[in-house]
Amino acid sequence: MTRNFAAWPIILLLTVLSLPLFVMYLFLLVDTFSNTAPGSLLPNEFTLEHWRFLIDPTITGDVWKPTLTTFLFASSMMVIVVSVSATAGYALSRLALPFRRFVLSGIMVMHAFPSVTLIIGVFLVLQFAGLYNSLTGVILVKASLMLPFGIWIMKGFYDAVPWEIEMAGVQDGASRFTVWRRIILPQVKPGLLSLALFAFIDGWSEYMLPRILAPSSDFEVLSMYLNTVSDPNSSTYNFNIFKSVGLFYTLPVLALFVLFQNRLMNIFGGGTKG
Amino acid sequence: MRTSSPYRANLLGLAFMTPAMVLLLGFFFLPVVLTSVFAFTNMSTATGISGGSYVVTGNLLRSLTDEGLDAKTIKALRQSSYIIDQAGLEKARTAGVDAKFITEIGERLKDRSFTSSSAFERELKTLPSRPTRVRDLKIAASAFEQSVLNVRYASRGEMEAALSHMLENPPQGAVEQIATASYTGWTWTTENFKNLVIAPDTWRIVGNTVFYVVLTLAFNVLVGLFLAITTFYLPSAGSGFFSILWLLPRITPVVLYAVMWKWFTWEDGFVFNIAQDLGLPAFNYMKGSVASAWTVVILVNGFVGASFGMILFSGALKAIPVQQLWASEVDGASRWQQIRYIILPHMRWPILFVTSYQTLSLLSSYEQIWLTTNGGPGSTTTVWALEAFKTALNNYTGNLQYGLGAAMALILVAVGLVLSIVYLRLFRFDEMMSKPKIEF
Amino acid sequence: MTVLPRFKSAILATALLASTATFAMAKDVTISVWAGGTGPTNDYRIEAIKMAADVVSRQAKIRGEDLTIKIESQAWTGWDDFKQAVTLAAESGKAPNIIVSGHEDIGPWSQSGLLRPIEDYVDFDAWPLNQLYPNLIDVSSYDGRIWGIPQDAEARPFFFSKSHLKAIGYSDADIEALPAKVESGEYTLYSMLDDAKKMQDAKVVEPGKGFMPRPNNGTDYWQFYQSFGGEMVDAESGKLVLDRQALTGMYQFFVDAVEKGVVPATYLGMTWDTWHQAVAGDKAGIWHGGTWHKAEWEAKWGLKDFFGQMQYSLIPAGNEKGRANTITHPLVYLLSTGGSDEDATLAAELITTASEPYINALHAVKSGHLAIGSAEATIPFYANDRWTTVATEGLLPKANAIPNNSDFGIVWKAMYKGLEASWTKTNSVADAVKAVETEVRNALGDKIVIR
Amino acid sequence: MQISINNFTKTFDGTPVIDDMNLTIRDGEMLALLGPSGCGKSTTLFTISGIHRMDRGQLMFGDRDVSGLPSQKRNVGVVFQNYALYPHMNVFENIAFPLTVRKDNKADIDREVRAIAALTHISELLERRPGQLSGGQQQRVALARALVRKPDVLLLDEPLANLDAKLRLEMRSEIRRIQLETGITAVLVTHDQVEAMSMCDRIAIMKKGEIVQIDTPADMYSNPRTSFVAGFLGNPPISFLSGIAMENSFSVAPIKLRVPLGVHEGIADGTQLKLGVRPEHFGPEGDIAVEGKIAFAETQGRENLYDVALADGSVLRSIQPAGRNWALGEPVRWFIDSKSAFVFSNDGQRL
Repeated sequence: MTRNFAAWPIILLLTVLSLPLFVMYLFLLVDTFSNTAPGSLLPNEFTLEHWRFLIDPTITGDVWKPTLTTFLFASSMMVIVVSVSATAGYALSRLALPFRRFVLSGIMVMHAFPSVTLIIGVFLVLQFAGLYNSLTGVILVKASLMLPFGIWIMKGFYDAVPWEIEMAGVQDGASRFTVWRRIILPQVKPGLLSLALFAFIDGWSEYMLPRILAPSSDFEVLSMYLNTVSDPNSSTYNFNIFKSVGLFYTLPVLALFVLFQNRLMNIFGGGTKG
Repeated sequence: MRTSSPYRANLLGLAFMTPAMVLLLGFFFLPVVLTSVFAFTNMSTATGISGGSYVVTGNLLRSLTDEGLDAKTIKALRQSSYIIDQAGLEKARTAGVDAKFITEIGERLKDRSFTSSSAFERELKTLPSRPTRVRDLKIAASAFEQSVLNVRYASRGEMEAALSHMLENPPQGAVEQIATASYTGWTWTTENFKNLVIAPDTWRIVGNTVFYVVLTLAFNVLVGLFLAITTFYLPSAGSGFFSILWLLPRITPVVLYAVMWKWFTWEDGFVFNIAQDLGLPAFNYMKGSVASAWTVVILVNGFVGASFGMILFSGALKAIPVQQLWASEVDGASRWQQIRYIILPHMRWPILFVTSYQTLSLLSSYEQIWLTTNGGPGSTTTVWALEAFKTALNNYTGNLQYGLGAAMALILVAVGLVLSIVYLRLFRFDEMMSKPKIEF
Repeated sequence: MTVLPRFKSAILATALLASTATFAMAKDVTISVWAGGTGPTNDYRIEAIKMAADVVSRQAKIRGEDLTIKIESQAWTGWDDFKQAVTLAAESGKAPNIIVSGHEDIGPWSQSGLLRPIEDYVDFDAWPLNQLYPNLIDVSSYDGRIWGIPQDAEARPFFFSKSHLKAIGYSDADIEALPAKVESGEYTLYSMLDDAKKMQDAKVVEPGKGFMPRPNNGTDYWQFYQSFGGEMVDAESGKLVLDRQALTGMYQFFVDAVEKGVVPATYLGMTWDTWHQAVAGDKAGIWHGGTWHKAEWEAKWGLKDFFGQMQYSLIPAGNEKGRANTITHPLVYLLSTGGSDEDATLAAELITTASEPYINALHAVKSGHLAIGSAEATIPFYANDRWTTVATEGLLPKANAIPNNSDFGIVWKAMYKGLEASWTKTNSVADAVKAVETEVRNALGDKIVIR
Repeated sequence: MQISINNFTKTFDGTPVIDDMNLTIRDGEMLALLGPSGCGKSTTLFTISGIHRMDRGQLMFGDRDVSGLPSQKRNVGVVFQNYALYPHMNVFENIAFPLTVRKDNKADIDREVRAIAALTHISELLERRPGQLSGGQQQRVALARALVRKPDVLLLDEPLANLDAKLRLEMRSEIRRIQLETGITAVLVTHDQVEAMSMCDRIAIMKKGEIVQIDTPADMYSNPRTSFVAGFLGNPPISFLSGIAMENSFSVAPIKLRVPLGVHEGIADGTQLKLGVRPEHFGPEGDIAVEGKIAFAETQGRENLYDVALADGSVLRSIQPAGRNWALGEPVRWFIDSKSAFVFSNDGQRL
């Protein structure tokens, strides 16, 4: 479909607009494997030295413990978000509930809420629950903050499943739970997968919450680790190492992203109507 | 013949909602309630969050003098003495002081009094069975102290009792006055909002916020639209490349993303070097001038947000019946005409949705600004959410003003709430709410 | 409102119970130390406590007790994160036993019940605390009680590039005489601006690098307030003071500096490394920093010959009302209310031991800080260091500190906001001063004297 | 099993859909609920199945009151309009599903499924997924799934609506065959009178939430109780003339048409009436002459279809065997078979 118009001006404009991103990500990659003379733009030697931090904890400190913590954080949060959204989204989409309208509009409002500004309140709740400065606490908070989004997305996917399938299940004598578990859940698998990916990526990248709610070095996640490495006041400060750590940090997310690009693009597949 | 209501709470539904409700109530609703409560307090680092205690300090006595409390009472409160009496010995015993030591104190120092702790402690050190640890000595000494000064009482009652004990015939209301003044915790106030209205800063930050939201939003929507449309027309290899590239900022951890921008715009950064080679003004663009700082802030956030628009718009584009596009091409429409008359009309709702959704998230976003310009240079790029965060939780001087910060957050909550309700109306929320069809 | 204290006490009780339980089980004690503003050059803030733990457990062993002390430490490079972490941790009863922070935190933290007065745990009449400089003890005191043990001290001097001074006509003798001229008030901040301008005109420094003040918020800016005659506390009433005239003079000074072109309007917010690079690399004309910066410059920024490259002095007076001055901003070891009394006692013992001159000198020399006590100043390791010695003798005695007052943070925040606003020209000087006045008056009422 | 619905009332969001309905479905019979969309036929079906709750009324399966029971406890088989097969299960699993949730043992399930598959002629499709089946095959699978647990009643919701014309014919007889073979009580919801007439023992015609008439297809056709029923049954449909009663005749004055009312004597002169004439009762033979012009002619092969426009503009429809073909615009003088014509009062009641 490119008959009535020449494509090149668009491509040119698109390229110009994308240039900053392209340059930033290209150099993120290039710099981790090379050295560049000061003041010059182009690298002049290939090296793996910036990746030595992976095996040598004296360079930037042990990177594997934060990696493990981050993984733990992101995956537990993902499990909570997906399972809670899968049930609540179904209830809101299909089951009779008191105040259903109110709850749904409430979730819609929270969905776009300045949640992080409520952090003092969140802190107090955690403190009451005895979960301040614990990984569990941050996981719960992060998962909760993501729930409105998750529930909303899942509700959209459930809404798209024909009622008749559900009715058929009920007619076949299955309880609502069995219907959900054996008939409806398989229909919204794409939604579950996209949400899981989104949640994982979001958890993997989270910075603020662990920093404020679990500042102890025991729970250091990669974002905090990276921030320490990137502190220009630290004596180990080296931009290329920082970029290597940054790339290392982003790799799992990039991999997921490349593998499941279409899924991510379809996160709104259940339809955010309007 | 039976009558029944068609809609009944479904037990499974309740069970399915419970985890979500618990989490949302706990980490959304409760924080909002707490924030609203805090907004009406003078809570800060100094007052603590969990409540205070009652303590009479030197500074307090000075300000009480200013308030006109009589000199005699002040003097009585200021005095601190150590009297070795039976009550003191008892107290020392319950405090766990070594029995032998107590006996020695009782024998050698009974009925003596000291006016300063150091004098008393020096005396204690001369006793043969004095404890080796300083702390034990101090504990022993404190048992004989006759003073309310610098003693923390957990409740008002205890403080008043202690005051009444210390003061002989205090003037009318003095005990209450002192007790009230001695409270270290937070108190209720509406000053936060008043101060926000008075402060000239407030309005500058409001201006910054509006500026930031409007421009970033415009960038998000326009670029998102542009990307969606161009990638729609490009061959799939090209469109795939560009959509991945533009999605990267969204999935890149914010810490890394911020520093990549630093590398790009910083002194000796990428743009800096190029500008220098070209003879253009080269400086730290992120912080070097107000205009360039704003540009960076808007680009940093805009590049993240554009992909959101792109995803939604692309989806909407794919939903346009292809026949319409073919038909228009057969009719000889140019690409621009096709966009203008066929594509854009289909984009009305997605654009409105992205606009409203992004307005809310931009209003409350500050992470990127915080990690890049940090509101600078000066406070020229400080937005409301960032200022609230800094006031409440993150400032150099360490005096975190939770109350004021909460008031600022509450205002943001209120604005968000109003906007959300407007949007819910706009998107005819009712239509999205079909009733459950299975009524059992 | 009634629920909160109950919760707090419940948490405290649990914390207490938990900590006594560990104490009773074995003589294995864990003492936690959190330090702010602590990078690689000043790691002895925490190391000293570890050394003290070693000493104390050896002492215990000799006494026949089996005591193992485990030190759990966490260091923050910045201050805002650190203070946030400490306050929040304290609120939830998880404060570390020992906190290393700026002395100005004593005010708010003692009021909120976050701190134990250290005077209840240590003996100031005994070694090594009896040799601490009395003015540092004063700095660690608030409201008549001593809350902390000074950990280090410093001064924040002005620095001049000797080569650039020469380029605009200074002789070696002139340079040698400069500190005295500053101290006497003959050489003012405005003379300094003129010199910076001359350096730029002479093309020995780039435009905008003639004068390079601290790139972000810090105690340093109160020095300029003092240069224009400002006082932070009313000596008589003990109340905070905001001196409008001094504030105006100070704001105006930076606006003038911008107008002269020796410092950019958007200067504030620059990163430290850019600053270090410029001043250590002799790219800047005149700047002010801290005594400890010398160590960093040598360790990280390639400074070879400090005394050959730089001249230092007090902060010059701004006008005839003001005086040449410098501010010391000691960090202090503080005891938190977290943990059991037993733990606090041990923590206090560790702090005391860490204040031993030999141990503290390690920190002082490594990080370029100044001694905290008279005995420490005589230790050869310290005394042989030329810089620490001259700074201790020439600068420290003239140094004063910012007040320990729970409300000082509010004034400080307002002062810096006003400075930013006038410096970047978002506000006129008069408006900025007015805004500061409004803000502190609203927040503090009659707890502050506005002159 | 006999199903009876007593005094059933249903309201959706304040809009009454069914008002005080009574209906009995005899054991083993196949009953059609026929009516235009929105008449409440699907609501009735879903109420029997246990998807909808009755606002008021009683539903009896035999002697059992099931009004308050959910679907799971009613033992009802339903075939949905879009078949509602489970897309992630193959045909076998789909059919077996009702039995697996009942936790039957594996061997039984296998036997039952294969038996029902044989009955519905889909034995060779068991391994396929629904997506790989044609519409007719999906229909059979849906039937098999509905029947496999031997329900008390089989409900069919527009089962043929999504099929093309040829398949529709085939499935019509197939469904009927299977229903007769199993002897199950069945309810068919449809808006297509042909389906209803061809498949069912009895038809209940519904309009605006009420059952207008319930009868066998033949009786219903030859003896409609209202003009609505008369209009709903028959293809091509019946045509109506408006007129008044005049001297025991139905009279349309402008065209001087008079049709004797016969048994319905004694209607006051001037009463507004409607005359319903089925196409097969209007043509070259009959007893009451009418003049008009051919306004529309359609050849259907064996028969031809004509619209005859009368002088006053009203139209009568006629169906004639092919042979003598009338041309468009040709003037004709045809006759109404007055004994087969239906006379309705103006509000539609048959007189």
